[in-house]
Amino acid sequence: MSDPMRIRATLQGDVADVRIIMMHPMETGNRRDAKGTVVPLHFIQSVVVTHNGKPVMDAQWSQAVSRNPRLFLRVKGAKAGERISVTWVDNKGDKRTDEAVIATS
Amino acid sequence: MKRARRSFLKFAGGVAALATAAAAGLLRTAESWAASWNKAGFESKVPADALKSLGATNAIESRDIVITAPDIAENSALVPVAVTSRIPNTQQISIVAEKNPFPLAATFDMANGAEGYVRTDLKMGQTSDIWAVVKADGKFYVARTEVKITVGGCG
Amino acid sequence: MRSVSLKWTMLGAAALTAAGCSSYPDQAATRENAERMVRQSFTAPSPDLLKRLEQDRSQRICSKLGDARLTQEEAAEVVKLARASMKYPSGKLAGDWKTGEKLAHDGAGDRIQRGALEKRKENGGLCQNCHALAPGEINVGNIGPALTGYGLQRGDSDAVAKLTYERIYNGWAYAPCSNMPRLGATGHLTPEQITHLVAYLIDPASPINTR
Amino acid sequence: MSAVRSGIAALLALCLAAPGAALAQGKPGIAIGRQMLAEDNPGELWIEQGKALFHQKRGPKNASLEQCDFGMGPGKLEGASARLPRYFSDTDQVQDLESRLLTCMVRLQGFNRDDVIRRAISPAGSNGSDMEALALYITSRSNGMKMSVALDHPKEKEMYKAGEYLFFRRSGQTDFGCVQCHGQPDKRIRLQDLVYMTGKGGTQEIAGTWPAYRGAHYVVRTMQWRLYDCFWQMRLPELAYASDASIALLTYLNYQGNGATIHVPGFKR
Repeated sequence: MSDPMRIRATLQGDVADVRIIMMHPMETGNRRDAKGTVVPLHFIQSVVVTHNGKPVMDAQWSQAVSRNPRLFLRVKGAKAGERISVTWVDNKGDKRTDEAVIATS
Repeated sequence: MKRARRSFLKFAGGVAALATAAAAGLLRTAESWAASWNKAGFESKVPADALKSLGATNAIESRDIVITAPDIAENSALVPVAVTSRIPNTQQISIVAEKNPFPLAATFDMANGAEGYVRTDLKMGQTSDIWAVVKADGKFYVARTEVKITVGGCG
Repeated sequence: MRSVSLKWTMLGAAALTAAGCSSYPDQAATRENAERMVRQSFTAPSPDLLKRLEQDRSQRICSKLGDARLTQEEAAEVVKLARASMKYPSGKLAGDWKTGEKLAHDGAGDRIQRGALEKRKENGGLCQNCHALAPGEINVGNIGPALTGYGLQRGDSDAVAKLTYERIYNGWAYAPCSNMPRLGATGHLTPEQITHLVAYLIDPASPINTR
Repeated sequence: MSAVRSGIAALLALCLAAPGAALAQGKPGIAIGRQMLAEDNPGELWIEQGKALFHQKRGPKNASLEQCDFGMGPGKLEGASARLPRYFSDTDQVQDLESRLLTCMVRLQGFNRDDVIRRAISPAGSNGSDMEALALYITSRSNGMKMSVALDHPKEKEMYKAGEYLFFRRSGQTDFGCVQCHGQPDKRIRLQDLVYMTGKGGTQEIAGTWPAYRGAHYVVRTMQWRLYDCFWQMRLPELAYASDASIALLTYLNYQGNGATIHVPGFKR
């Protein structure tokens, strides 16, 4: 079970400023929990962002990306009301997709 | 369960949309994600190997890449890094933390109007240069900046 | 009738306050109220740890509100109490600078969290929190003066060692009510630990005194 | 949203102007990082959680918090936290946001007071507590508004005065009161900037930025936690959650912070 992302897409001219926050532990596989047990590697490997269904960013990540990761990008040729969709997949195969509508600034 | 199912359905829709771009050779299909994740690159222990995995061995230093990051980071697990590429037709940005155990941190492919800009946060093991490796029109460029990590002290 | 008149009295009090009677509540009432809060608002794993909240005479004098200054008499009393508190180790006043360096960068020990006391062999010296130390160290505070080059300016004579020791053990003997904790007098550090800090500050070989 | 854009512009300007000079002083380089960390920080993820918790029927009484009165009337949240702490006649107490939430969780929802307190401050690296999410959500409903704590009621005045007294009260083996670290501008513990609380500018910073995402803990932290953690570091006993001393200090600090624009979640390293 994953928690929803927070996606904010704001129009500045014809550029959508997209700010995505994901809830994910991004475990490096080196950390020990309170009991001293090593927490297994668990991180988002891929993030795909689409604009009105067309892919605009395809990201590949390592475990070096921080916990509860943020991804900011800018998309040219955007209009208010268009859709931004984000999908992540982690190394355990868990996936999540969320969407937002581009808002005027 | 309900939530997971809904995600899956949405995801399936996304796959269809992605297929168009994949056909154009811009991005990988969703199905091939796990397979095409740059395993060799992400498991490289030295930056040179990471660059090799990207095909960026001959990357040229460029002043048209701006890395925005703190000179001194107060929390090594949260180091904000933004990369802006002013190189025309920027199609990919990778971020490398030179002295991390696995230096290649992330690769971002851009298409369909995405500007040459990306921002995220990294974990850094120690004070190190951060490299931004940019691919534009098939050629590779690189820029770097140092981030000092303060550790220790208690509380 | 009675309840009505009571209400009027209360309204009168409220009106007085609203009119900007800035002295309400007075100092004595505030003190009593706040000290009651101190007694009721804290918990500790054992009663002796709750005693940490009780103020000694010097702490009471040194808790002036706002920009209020010490009177000459108060300052003299704090100095006198500080002088009387001084205790010295049996051996030399300047110990081992390497031990001192570790201590100076150690900010832990003796804290209370989730019902437990942080137990360690010894408490950290806390210096790094507030003072610049060796040249080039970035992760240092600035509440207290920079100690970089401390020994370069002063040398490492016995007199300097004694002054340095006393300023760490109970600095209020020199600067009454300063922000510097009375690290020896309050028992946070032992006399022996302080000798190592003294060495870290004045020993020519210490990184503090790198030119 | 033009604020966002000018923020980015400022960031770029800083970054273009700064390169070498930054290190000498150490500060501008840190400032860029702090600004970047604060913008759209992960704390945002807890706002929706808090909202859901606020409206959800929960607890032994199976009730939502929609009837909870934060001083503006039942369920009215806009601007409520900007006025807190304040006096509530139903409890005959001055209460801060968290103690008020506690009252409602106990009275409206039937939760056990001690249970709520025990869970209020979540472990680092956890998913956070209900209290943290609720406090953030409710404060976020005052985003863009200015702190305006009033000392109209005699008890508010008493709390303010007691808070001031406690701020300057020194005790324990470190001889610390709050003022030892927070009484001068531009001071740091190690690299961490200290809020200058006896000066207007400094308090405005805290008043407007809590609850905040605490990077090192990966959760949202509240002012009750902030105060608790200060006393821990001072080697003093544990400040009880929602205690009078905590509310007194918050009354003093938030009143000092009047005029600050609320913008939460803030970000702390």
